[in-house]
Amino acid sequence: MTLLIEQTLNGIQLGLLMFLLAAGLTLVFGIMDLVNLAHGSLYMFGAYFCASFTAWTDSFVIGALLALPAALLLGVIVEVVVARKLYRRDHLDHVLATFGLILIANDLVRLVWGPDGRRIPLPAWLNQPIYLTPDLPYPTYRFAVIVVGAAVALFLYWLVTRTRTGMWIRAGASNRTMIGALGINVELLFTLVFGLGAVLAALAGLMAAPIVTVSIGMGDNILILAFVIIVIGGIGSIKGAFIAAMIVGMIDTLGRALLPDLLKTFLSVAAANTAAPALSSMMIYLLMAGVLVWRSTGLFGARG
Amino acid sequence: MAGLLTPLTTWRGRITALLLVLLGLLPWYAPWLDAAGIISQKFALTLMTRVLILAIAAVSLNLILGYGGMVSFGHAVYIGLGGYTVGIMAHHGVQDGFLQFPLAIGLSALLALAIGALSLRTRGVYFIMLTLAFAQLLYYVGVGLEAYGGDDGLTINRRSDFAGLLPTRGLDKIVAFYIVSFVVLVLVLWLVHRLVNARFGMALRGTKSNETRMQALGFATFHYRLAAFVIAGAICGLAGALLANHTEFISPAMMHWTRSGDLIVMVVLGGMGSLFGPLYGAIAFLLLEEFLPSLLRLVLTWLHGGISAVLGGAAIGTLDAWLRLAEYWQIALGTIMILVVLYARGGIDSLFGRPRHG
Amino acid sequence: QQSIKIGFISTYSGPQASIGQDMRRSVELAVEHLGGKMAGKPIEVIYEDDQFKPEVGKQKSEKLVQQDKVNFVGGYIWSNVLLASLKTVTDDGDTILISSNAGPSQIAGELCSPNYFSTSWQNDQTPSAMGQFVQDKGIKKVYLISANYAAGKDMLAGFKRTFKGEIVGEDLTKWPDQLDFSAEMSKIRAAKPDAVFTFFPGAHGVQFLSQYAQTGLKGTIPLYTAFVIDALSLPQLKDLALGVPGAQSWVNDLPNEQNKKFVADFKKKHGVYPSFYGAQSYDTIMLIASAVEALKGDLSSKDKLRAELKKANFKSLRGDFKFNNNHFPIQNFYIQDTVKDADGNYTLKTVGVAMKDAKDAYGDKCKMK
Amino acid sequence: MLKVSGLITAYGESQVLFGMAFEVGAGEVVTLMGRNGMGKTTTVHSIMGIVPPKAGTIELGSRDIAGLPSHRIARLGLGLVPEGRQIFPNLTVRENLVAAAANRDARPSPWTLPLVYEFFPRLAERQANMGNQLSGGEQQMLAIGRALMTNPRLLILDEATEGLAPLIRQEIWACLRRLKGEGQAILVIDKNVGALIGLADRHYIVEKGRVVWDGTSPELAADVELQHRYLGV
Amino acid sequence: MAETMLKVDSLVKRFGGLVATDSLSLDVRAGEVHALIGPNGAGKTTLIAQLSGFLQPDSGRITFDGRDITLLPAAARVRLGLSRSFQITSVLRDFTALDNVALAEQARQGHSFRFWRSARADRSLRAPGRAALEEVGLAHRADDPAASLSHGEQRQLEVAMAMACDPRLLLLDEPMAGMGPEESARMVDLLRRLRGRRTMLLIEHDMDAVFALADRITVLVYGRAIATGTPAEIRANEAVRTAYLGEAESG
Ligand SMILES: Nc1ncnc2c1ncn2[C@@H]1O[C@H](COP(=O)(O)OP(=O)(O)OP(=O)(O)O)[C@@H](O)[C@H]1O
Ligand SMILES: Nc1ncnc2c1ncn2[C@@H]1O[C@H](COP(=O)(O)OP(=O)(O)OP(=O)(O)O)[C@@H](O)[C@H]1O
Ligand SMILES: [Mg+2]
Ligand SMILES: [Mg+2]
Repeated sequence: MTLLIEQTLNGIQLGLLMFLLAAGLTLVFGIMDLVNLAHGSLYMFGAYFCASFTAWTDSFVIGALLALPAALLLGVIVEVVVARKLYRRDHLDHVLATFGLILIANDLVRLVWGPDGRRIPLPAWLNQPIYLTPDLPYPTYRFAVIVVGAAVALFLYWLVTRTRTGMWIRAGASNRTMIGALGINVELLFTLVFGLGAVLAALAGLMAAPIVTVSIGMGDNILILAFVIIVIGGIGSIKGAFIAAMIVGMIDTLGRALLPDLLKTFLSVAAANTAAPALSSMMIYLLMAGVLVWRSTGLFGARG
Repeated sequence: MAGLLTPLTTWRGRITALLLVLLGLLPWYAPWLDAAGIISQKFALTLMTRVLILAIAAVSLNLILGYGGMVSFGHAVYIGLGGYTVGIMAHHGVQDGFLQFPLAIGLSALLALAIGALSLRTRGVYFIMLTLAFAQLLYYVGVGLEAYGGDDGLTINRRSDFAGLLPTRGLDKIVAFYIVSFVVLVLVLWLVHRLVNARFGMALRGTKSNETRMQALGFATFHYRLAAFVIAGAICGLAGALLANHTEFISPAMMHWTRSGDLIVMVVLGGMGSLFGPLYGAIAFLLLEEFLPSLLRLVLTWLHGGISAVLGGAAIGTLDAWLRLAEYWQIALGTIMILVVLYARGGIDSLFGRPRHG
Repeated sequence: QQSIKIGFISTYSGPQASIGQDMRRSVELAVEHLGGKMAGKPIEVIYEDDQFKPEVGKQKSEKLVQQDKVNFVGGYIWSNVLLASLKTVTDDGDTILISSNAGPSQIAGELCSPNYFSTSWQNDQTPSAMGQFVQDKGIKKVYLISANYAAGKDMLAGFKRTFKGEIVGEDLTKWPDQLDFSAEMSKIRAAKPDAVFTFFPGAHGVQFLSQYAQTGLKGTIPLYTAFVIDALSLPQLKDLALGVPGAQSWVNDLPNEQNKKFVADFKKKHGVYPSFYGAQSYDTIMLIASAVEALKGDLSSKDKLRAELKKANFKSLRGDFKFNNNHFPIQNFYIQDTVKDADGNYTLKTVGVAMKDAKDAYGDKCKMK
Repeated sequence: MLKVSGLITAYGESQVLFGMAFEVGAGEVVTLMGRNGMGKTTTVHSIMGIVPPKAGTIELGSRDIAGLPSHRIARLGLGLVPEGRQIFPNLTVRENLVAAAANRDARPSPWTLPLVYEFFPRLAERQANMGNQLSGGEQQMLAIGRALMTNPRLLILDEATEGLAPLIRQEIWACLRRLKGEGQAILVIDKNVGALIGLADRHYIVEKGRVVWDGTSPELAADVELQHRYLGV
Repeated sequence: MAETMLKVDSLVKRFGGLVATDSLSLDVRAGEVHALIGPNGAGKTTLIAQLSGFLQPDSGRITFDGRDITLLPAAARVRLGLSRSFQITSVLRDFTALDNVALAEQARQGHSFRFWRSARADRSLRAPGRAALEEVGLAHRADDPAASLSHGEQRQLEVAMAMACDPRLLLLDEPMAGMGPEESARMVDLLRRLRGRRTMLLIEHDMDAVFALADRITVLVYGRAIATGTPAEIRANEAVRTAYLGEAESG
């Protein structure tokens, strides 16, 4: 029973971690309608910035706080130099250009930080487990992830659905010409939003870093996962992305926890042992395929 | 074959024709290149065989992506299936190419039919991700096939045998296989050309442009899209069968999503919805990957020489340190891609002048 | 004057580039130690990046063999890259391939080739050594966890070959993109094993160990590893690695002369310790040198060359070793532990011999005598 | 107030405007008329900075606005009801209006959400609908409401009554008349020549990218031959 | 009395709380021009969408030529001879005007699973295409991409495509909207010539056109038909005047 509670907590935590990864992408892709494959690179830069600043200041918290403005700056530069020329283009042009950005980012990181990865050591107070019950320790840092993830979710929801800025972003994504003709400086607006996307990516990167460690290309695989989440949730819906992340986190965790035993009830032990890991790798794709075959625009999506 | 080449009166047509002639005659002038010390004959042929095969896959992707607006992010799965068909049959001692190839093509078509039937209900990014999902499922099946090496893959001991028509050893084998690949590529280009300009192609392209309208005109758009999807899958399966023969090795990496991504990059880089675009794209992408580091090294040596002559050698570091920079050639590759997107709308193909509309 | 041409394939870009860098540095050091010459002929090493992809590795191998016409191809970190490239080099090219790391069982068995040599090990051996060690310690219940790909499965199989106690749980995790091991950690805690054996290469090992500590398992349940802790991961792992043993056929403190020189020179030049990847790469060059010297630089006869290589008549960093019939080394496997050196850097130390003169298990499947 | 002269605009290679010139005085209602494809919309787009002109001047007040980015132009007080509605499909009706709200001249009695709803009760009923879930006419109402919400100095209506029911159309003419009474300057493009003659002060007839006739309402009303030749009525 | 070609039986379509089509029943007789008018948002386009198969009704029945087509997909209905135009222009923007109508002709002929012969060289498609453009007055723009046509010209193309399908029942959703006065007049003329040859269900807010063309008029308000009758009857109907027409327009 405690095991089940613990695994549920693990699932929630993984879900929120994945929401963090997907949050910036929801903003930039789901709402601004820019397919930014380099989102994963911004995530990586966030982690590297944080690693360097943490090493420099000897404090993870200060390091993290310094990494965010650095990421904003980077995001603004990328927007001005490349991304802003892409908004009016086809999604596939976005893909090609931002794929180029990934290549540049990975080699740039190698050039600057070298090929070795980094581990960000946590301060002692975040590093110990908390005992939920005497025999159920839970890592403190995971609670921090849960809190930050939930806060980001609320902030984004408020920004996009409750503010005029949010309306302009959505309007600008569907019809740039017209939003300009209403007197709104789309160019500036989009630069800032892209910058915010970069900050969110970096935040995800630096929050994940103590768990997954910092390495070149760390954002590339995550990117697919983030896309999976916002697609399951329905593009453009923050609520959807949040719920999808929780579902994926839960199914993934519980699947890994329970699948082998489940399979053993009707397969031989050896067969179960080979089938379980294969199935759990496929799990999120099966989930996505199932959702999309059932509802062609994700759980909460309106447009394609 | 008439009509395959855009008229030779345009630059575009001439460049394309020249390219095809250069590719077609490679086996005959490769020894000359070798003698001149430019590139070894064997390597030139092996490398270009790979380029041609991936170009076939890219052309097939372009049929659905460029003409049909269906961005399949799982197209490499057919390369994988085609390859595994050949590999697994060979593993069990069935070497007959007349069995292997039709089966590879047929199975790929079937798989495309299944994936297409499920995915084509969705649009846009949902479609992209759904095709990705199915490809990933197959990828993990490949990883799980321990009997065939799991993710380590499987070495193919003997290539497909076409009634003993193809040489099996040495240079002859390489030359023959190059020619086979080239002929297949040309046939595929011709097929796609006919297809997209026929009524079927017009219906397909119309569906890309405005599906609702096409339905209102009475086209059962789903059927056209599905048919194109299956044809593309079959062609790509053929490319997979060729590729397995070329590398004499199969592994799930053939169908990893990054390979599907590479195919998309080739198509977009070369020019979507243009017949020869994917060919240009495949050539550019694969040759850049192969030669960009060497090219950079040349440029760096030259720059270093120039600058050190002006500033004095000590000031700017050793040539060796400079040459190390060539290790970061992907920065250059990335930059090239971005420049193509920003300044050559319509990919490489558009550099040779836009075709008349359509 | 003709040079001795060696192609060296490894991963120099992407997440795994630090391995490639370490191998390359070691090769450069070997060439330096040889004075840039073998049998009086200059050595030319051509490095090619496999980008961690089998097809690219294969294409680069083709380039080395067909275009650069090298005499030897060395390197290869990954089994799948090696398997993809094997035929191009050994059959089509009739060139000598010396693996500096990867050692898939197929090549030790049915795919073995007279043109193929290894200066590393066969994949099963290292975990088997660890299994032996755990067995010898009298540990009864072990939980196994590894990455779900071919090498990861080999590792568990290798461990089980020598460990005879009870396996209370076994997890293969999603590869390569598992974010988080908390579900597995919870299962480990619930299974209450006496020890955990794990295999995760590179960044994933660091990730696993730090989560092991974060969840409070470290210090509660002892952890035994293969290929998790090495000179490349230590600077990141630091104290996380303390008290976590690993198995290896080479450790940086092995007490022979050539090894002392190698480690000292490497440290002087790069400021860090070399890893076993580097040591095996160094050995690759030295093995080649021994054969070339013996033939006085005349490589025209492939048969003579193979015969010389087969003798393994060189001073390996592991001390001398012999080749098995399938051209894999017959060598010792050691247990290593993490310590701090005089400057306060973390490094590895030999704490025992797990297996002496170990032969891999696939020699009989190889048709070569 | 708005003075356009010598305007030349092209889409890529094909030139569409050939020295377009006209004026709108303060508080004046002016129309552009002409057959399909003559360049009326292009003129509007040039003024708004959506398709920047190749040559010519566009003076707003005393300032030349040709070549400014369109958001700057809009902020100087131009409000556009674009051809083909162009409402934001992914915003609700309410959001479409709120996103546009502005009162840059600090007018004492500006258009506000309640006022727009009062004018188009149908929009109030559908306020939670997404833009793309509206009927064509409702979208048109929304486009007009949205332009009003910016409280412009010069209101530009490009085929603003397309697809509106006769009753609503009449209400819109009445509203424009009322706005005119309040001193609002308006530029109208519309096919209802009859209604325009009743409403506008002056008219310009556009043919192949230039003005071929201009005059007052009575002059236009009187010249049946002219109406027939250029407008087909 | 001519036979009924299209029969709509207590059709219902809801969008959330809104009933866009409220148990609507309607007959269109063979050969007539039947106009459908009503305030904005009355549910006219929604009805067309259900008739043409782009929306599924919640309940009710649609019969065409005695055949129940309620569940038939859109494309299949076109093949039965029922085609529509769109209120919000929907053309193939990257195709030339001629390609647009040629595709309509291709659809009419069937046989689109032809994989080999070039379609652009096919005179049996191009010639009828040109004729269709000619009819709406767009022949001079045949080779321009549809995206570069002005709004009014796209509206003309829109109608040309619907007609090129050569349907027996033509559903026209505000064909005159966006056209200038001259083009509108030309369109009225064209429709008048087609009258008798084709059955038409015409939605239009241009009352001059409606009264000039329609044999019968149905008035829709809030998804319900409040009146059906001849133009004269409708003009005289007080309820219609207050709900829709207002005072007669000048011009
Ligand atoms: N995006 C475009 N690209 C190329 N040509 C265009 C484009 N938009 C309009 N044109 C051309 O410019 C000319 C003028 O178009 P414009 O839209 O200004 O006409 P208009 O007078 O507003 O007509 P309408 O009454 O039909 O709206 C037309 O011939 C049209 O084909
Ligand atoms: N997808 C939808 N979701 C919700 N409401 C919708 C949707 N589509 C249409 N509506 C609503 O249904 C009603 C009927 O719309 P419809 O387009 O049929 O009107 P119409 O009679 O054609 O009006 P108009 O003359 O303005 O074109 C409108 O109030 C509209 O807002
Ligand atoms: Mg216009
Ligand atoms: Mg309507």
